[in-house]
Amino acid sequence: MTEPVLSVENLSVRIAGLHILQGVSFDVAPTGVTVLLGRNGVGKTTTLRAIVGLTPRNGEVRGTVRMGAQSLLARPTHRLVRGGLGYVPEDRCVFAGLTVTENLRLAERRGTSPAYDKVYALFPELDRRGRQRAGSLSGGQQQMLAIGRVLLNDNRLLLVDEPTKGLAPKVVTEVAEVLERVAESVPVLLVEQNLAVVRRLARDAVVLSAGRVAWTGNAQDLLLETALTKSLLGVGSGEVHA
Amino acid sequence: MTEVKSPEVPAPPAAVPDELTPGHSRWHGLRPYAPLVALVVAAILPYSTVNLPGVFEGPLNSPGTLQLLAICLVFGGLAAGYDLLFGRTGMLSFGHALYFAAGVYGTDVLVTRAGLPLWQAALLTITGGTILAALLGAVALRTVGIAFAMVTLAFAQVGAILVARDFGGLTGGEEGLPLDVSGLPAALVGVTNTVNLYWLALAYLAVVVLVVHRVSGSPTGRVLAGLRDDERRIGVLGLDPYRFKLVAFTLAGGLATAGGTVYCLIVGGASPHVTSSELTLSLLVMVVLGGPGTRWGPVLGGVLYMYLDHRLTAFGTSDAVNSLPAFLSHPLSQPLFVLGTVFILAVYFFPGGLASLRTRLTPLTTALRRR
Amino acid sequence: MSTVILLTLTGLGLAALYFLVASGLSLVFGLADVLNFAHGLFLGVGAYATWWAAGNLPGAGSDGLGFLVAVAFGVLAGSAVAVLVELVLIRPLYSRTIEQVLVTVGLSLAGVALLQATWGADARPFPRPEWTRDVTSVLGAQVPNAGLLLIVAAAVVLGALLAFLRFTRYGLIIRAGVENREMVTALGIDVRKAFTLVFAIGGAAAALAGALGSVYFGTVSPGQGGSLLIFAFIVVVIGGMGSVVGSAYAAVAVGLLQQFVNYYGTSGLGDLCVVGLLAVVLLLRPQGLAGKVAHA
Amino acid sequence: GSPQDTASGGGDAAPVKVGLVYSQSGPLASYGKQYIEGFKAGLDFATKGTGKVGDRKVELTEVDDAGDPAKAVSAAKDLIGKGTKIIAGSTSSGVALQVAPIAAQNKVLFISGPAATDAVTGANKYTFRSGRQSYQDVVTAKSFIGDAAGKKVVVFAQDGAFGDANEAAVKAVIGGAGANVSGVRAPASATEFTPFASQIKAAKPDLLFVAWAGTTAPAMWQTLDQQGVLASTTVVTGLDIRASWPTFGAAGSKISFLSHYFDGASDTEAAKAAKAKIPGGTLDLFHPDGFAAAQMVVRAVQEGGDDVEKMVKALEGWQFDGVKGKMTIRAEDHALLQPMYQAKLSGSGTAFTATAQKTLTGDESAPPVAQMKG
Amino acid sequence: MLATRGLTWRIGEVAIVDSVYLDLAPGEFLGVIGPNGAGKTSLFNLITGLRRPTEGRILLDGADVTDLPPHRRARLGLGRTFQASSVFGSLTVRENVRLAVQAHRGGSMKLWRRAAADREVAAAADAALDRVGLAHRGTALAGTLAHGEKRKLEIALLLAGEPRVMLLDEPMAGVSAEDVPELVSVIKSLTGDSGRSVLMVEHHMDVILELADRIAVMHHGALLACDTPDTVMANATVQEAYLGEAL
Ligand SMILES: Nc1ncnc2c1ncn2[C@@H]1O[C@H](COP(=O)(O)OP(=O)(O)OP(=O)(O)O)[C@@H](O)[C@H]1O
Ligand SMILES: Nc1ncnc2c1ncn2[C@@H]1O[C@H](COP(=O)(O)OP(=O)(O)OP(=O)(O)O)[C@@H](O)[C@H]1O
Ligand SMILES: [Mg+2]
Ligand SMILES: [Mg+2]
Repeated sequence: MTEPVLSVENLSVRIAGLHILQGVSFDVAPTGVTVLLGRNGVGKTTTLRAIVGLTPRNGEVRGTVRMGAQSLLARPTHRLVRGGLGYVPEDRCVFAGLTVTENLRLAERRGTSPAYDKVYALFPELDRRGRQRAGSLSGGQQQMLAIGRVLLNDNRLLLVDEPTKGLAPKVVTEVAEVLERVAESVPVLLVEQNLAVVRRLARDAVVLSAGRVAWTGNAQDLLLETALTKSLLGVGSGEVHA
Repeated sequence: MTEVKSPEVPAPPAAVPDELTPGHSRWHGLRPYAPLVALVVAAILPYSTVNLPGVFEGPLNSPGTLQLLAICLVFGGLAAGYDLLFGRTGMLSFGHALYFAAGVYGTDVLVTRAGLPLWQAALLTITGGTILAALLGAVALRTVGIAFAMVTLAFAQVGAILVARDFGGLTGGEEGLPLDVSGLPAALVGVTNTVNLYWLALAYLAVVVLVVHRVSGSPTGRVLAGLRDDERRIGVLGLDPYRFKLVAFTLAGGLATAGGTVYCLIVGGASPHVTSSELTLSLLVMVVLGGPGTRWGPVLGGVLYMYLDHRLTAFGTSDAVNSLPAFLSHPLSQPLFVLGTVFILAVYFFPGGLASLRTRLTPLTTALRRR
Repeated sequence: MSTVILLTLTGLGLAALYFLVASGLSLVFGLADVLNFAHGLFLGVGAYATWWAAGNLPGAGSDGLGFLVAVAFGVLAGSAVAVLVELVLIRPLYSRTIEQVLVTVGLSLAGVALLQATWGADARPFPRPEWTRDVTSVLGAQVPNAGLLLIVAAAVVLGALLAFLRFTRYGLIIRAGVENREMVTALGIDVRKAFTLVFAIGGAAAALAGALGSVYFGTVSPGQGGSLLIFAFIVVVIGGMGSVVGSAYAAVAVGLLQQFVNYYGTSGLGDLCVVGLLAVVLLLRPQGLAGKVAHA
Repeated sequence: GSPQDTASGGGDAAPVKVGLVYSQSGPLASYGKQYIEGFKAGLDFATKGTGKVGDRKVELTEVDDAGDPAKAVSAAKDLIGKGTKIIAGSTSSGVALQVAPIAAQNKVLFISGPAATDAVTGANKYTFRSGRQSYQDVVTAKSFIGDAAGKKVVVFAQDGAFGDANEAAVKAVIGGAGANVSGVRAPASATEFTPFASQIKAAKPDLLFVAWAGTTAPAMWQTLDQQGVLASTTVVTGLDIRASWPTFGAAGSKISFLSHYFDGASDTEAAKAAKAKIPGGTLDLFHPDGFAAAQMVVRAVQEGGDDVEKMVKALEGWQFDGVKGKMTIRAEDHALLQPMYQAKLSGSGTAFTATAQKTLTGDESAPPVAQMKG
Repeated sequence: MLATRGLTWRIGEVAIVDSVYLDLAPGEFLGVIGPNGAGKTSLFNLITGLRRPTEGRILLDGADVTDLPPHRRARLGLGRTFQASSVFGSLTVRENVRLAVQAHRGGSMKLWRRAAADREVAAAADAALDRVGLAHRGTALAGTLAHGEKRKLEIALLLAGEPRVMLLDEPMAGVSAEDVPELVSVIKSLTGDSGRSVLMVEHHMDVILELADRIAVMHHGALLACDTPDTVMANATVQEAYLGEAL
């Protein structure tokens, strides 16, 4: 097996005295989508945020996270991102007071040429609504903006937190397609509840349970095994969203 | 509809609800009585001749010390009342000084200029102050966030201008208005009776703390806490945010007016200091210093602030400071320099206020106990 | 007629002074979301540094080029103090708005007291070019040159700030950072630098206001900043927080209103009118004249 | 013990406790500094360098009120509680007005300092003053116009009690002598004075009396000068402390000053002694007030011992030689009759000198007798 | 029960909600679907009074409520959840629900009574928490809940108010697959025979199909269709505009 693009070892996070992650270890393969699964509140978002260095002030992070030879923890977020770590947060976090175009302009990184064509081709809506304040976009439109924002730049790894949440089925399909295409060139660590999307995209899967890794392996295998999905995710593989 | 919150004034850090603070089981049975014990101790304090050199100028029962304590207690109460707005409901008013000033000047003018007996003057003033708060609140609450803060500031500024203008020689302008004590009960006049003023101040503080505690533990208090977090949601739950905010505003205004009345008696007059916007800012400082939304934090903050405010003048002129080299002694002899520096340090070293000190010290004490 | 011209021009001079004070305040308030009560301190630092430089700095003086050098030194000093304050005191407290307010309140107390401890409470004569004491006759009205100087300076500052916000990326970063600092870093931007820059600019604007205000008053004293600050706050709020253009409009409205009411009405009415204007504007348009409609 | 228990001093050789409550910090700190320097010099003078009255040492307790009446009241209560029978100080009028009733309630002697408000005069039996009052300023101002009858006088003053008092005094003194007095008022917070200067100019007064205190004064003078007010009429105002002189700038030489005191205004024994004793050797506006206060304290203790009633008796009607010359404590209302001066300012840059044009005696500048209130 | 008559909301020239006529019968479950930005949330905001319509009327039990503020409508039995959870972050989960119960029981000022002493409120609140499966989280601060838990709390808040008309804005968004069936059954139990009406926006089609009696389809602010699930699913326009190719 090739070198992982990201390796997380023994990651522990405590926030306000609560042990939220307790020694999580997993690797992200250099190609394709690695999906992070688990029930509500197991710590998926916490994991992603710890990787990009956004643990809240009262939190405490232990363990190691490496991208290649580079250790990520303790480096400021903006450095990590400039170094090619793209992050799409769970609740979109578009800048409500800025227009769509301004949101995109903000994401440009110095020294690179932003791929506006690519983004506008994926989400024509963003082009059309360039002058609308992002805060007045619908939920789905905001999600497009949040994804479009990271795709302006070349990344070495994308962290994407529940991108299809609150999206219409048609857009879910579109987003899945976008991610699929993106994953051809950049590895993606994806948190996703929609198992249909997982089935379509994921190569590897990491399942968290109560702050620990409960299972790692091939995602398709996981979805095939009804017993496994039942015990890990609480659903039979047949019950995934249509 | 967007789901983005406007950049309003952020809610102050919330109090940790009682049920969340663990590890006080031994004290649990006694805790409800702690306030009572504190009250009794404070009430019998004037019988003590203990000398705390450096802390107070004279023994605890000396008039100077009692006067200082009385002022501190009034401000403790004032801060607790302000916390009803700021810490419990999340309303940032920059005009709270107005209602305090209304109490001070109202009482003074009614007693000195109109010659009313004290109880009538006090009753009229407190009623008037409460009505004033209700009226101005009704207007100001049409805005939210910073706009609300600024409208209240504007109203308070009008009060300050009116006092300074000295219409009809009523307020004495910048010179202030000494209280005419001839009609006052003898027990409230004269240095030897300072202890009665102390008890009055203590009673005021006790009333405010009781009211704030009861109100914030009441069903209405629950709504106020909800307003602090999400006003829109309160509306959708079927409660009128405006009404509840107005009640809190009026109540806090009334409490402040009552504080003004007590303060007027203690200080024996009114001066335009009490109308300044700095006073509101200091109230904010007191509350945050103590810990917003906690029962004792604002009280502690108010008491400590006023204590420092009064005592630092003595500190600045003390020999210890004067013997320092000039680059130190000059700033240190400016009380405001020391006070300002103390705030800044307090913000850094007691985030969450003095009230959070106990929780912050818990690891330390448990570690010590284990040894 | 000449009275009207005189009142208008001196009113504009007053407005210019308010705007100079308010612009920095508005910038810091609107962009960095810090209600900066220490702005008066920056003002004082600018004024005293200019005063000091005119007497002590080689090349600086109270006239001509020397005066420009002195003012430049004052502006630099104000900016430096503002940066220092941001780095040491404000930065650790971002996203804790109330604590920031408190720190600036503490700072304003301590800072002004420090100025007083160093230079005394009394007003000192301020070094200034002779021509700023004179008047220019405009259609029969004797308009003080210092007021005209303020008007010109305010116009220049307004232009410079607008250019900064419109043509640099910083404006964008700052506005986004106010909403969600975390997310700006997550886009690979060091948002802290941008905020420090805002403070530097705000401090420079304040220091300029302090220096030119002292030219106007003829003296410098520790408490000077504080008395202007309350009107500057009113201007900022009427104009809409963070809107530099709004502040300019509001400053003109406040300055002229005050001047005319003080002449034609009774004393003190000018201040009451200004406060009334604030209340009316806020009740009708809580976001201020030029503010964007608050959302949700 | 009971809550009313307080220690009280006794015994003959016990020191005399004197409390000095004045501004050591805050906006009036400079006035306070002059006051205390004057007081110490005066004490030295009145006790012939011993610091003792008889065999009793004078023990000073200095407290800073920062200009806040509430702090002053606390300080006074503290001092009284510790057995102090004499309190002096009060740099600001607000402090004087609020401490005076405390003195009366507790029957201690209070000698108000630089506070100029007329209301302290006749405030009560226990309250005296060691400085001048607004009324005396106005009487001095009147001496500038000679025959007042038919003249037009404008008073330009700040809103508030200080302005009210000055305007009322001008109406009584100059208006009483037949002049037509009107007022122009401005908020104390004003920063732009053109409207007021225009109003004054439009009124075309024969005499303009300006009562303005505070940091905006220089801007005010400059505006009056720029709008041609100073050139077109006689302008009278009180001369403030030395440090403020340069801030008048060019306007300084165009103004007729009435003065409470400045260095060189008098050449009395006391003035020489004061000059020798104070740091810097240059007398200023409020040194005489402190000096006189010390003289009054020594007199009170000499005659009254620890009995405040006797002290009051000893001070009422007392005449003494102060820094300014002959001073008289008027028995009826405790006004302090004292010489006042007309002065001219000359010089430029930072070097200004004041010269006395005329001296009014204490009787010439005497305010009308006030009703004793308490 | 609930009806809108030509409800329109314009911002500038753009109609965000465009002349919507909707009728909700007592006990009916109406699903609302539509592409992102179709105006579903906006419609909810108009109905609950958070926004003022530019045209049109809203009727509740036949009475015109168009000009009533949100809290008056809530008192008439209109309850809603929010698309982005809006719970009282600084209160505990239990206090959140108690507040909602209390609001429902009559919002008169009670300044002196102890809130915690009201057993009925406490019991009702605990029941609501139990129902959504959050009982064990009662003492946690609502602000620290994970996303899915907040969604459940939203529903508990709604339940506590015992509304007769419920507006659910994407209740399943962010809820883990495991909990979906449970939440669905909670929602199902809300309606049943109680005569309550529900208007629910949801993108999970299987959920909509399971629960809804009728489905309304919104597109560009207008009501494209409003019919039985089968008919709507068969509608070609709906297929094209909303569902796209199934995954
Ligand atoms: N700031 C915080 N303070 C306290 N607890 C927190 C905080 N942030 C998260 N938690 C807790 O950490 C746990 C994990 O949260 P996290 O958001 O990582 O879950 P998740 O797996 O992303 O869930 P979901 O699928 O609902 O998004 C939750 O129990 C949550 O309550
Ligand atoms: N205040 C506003 N100003 C301008 N446009 C707005 C405003 N509020 C909503 N919109 C626009 O109205 C449209 C409808 O928004 P709404 O939030 O109602 O959509 P939705 O159907 O709920 O979508 P989603 O399923 O993505 O949540 C969107 O295009 C949105 O951009
Ligand atoms: Mg998550
Ligand atoms: Mg929506």
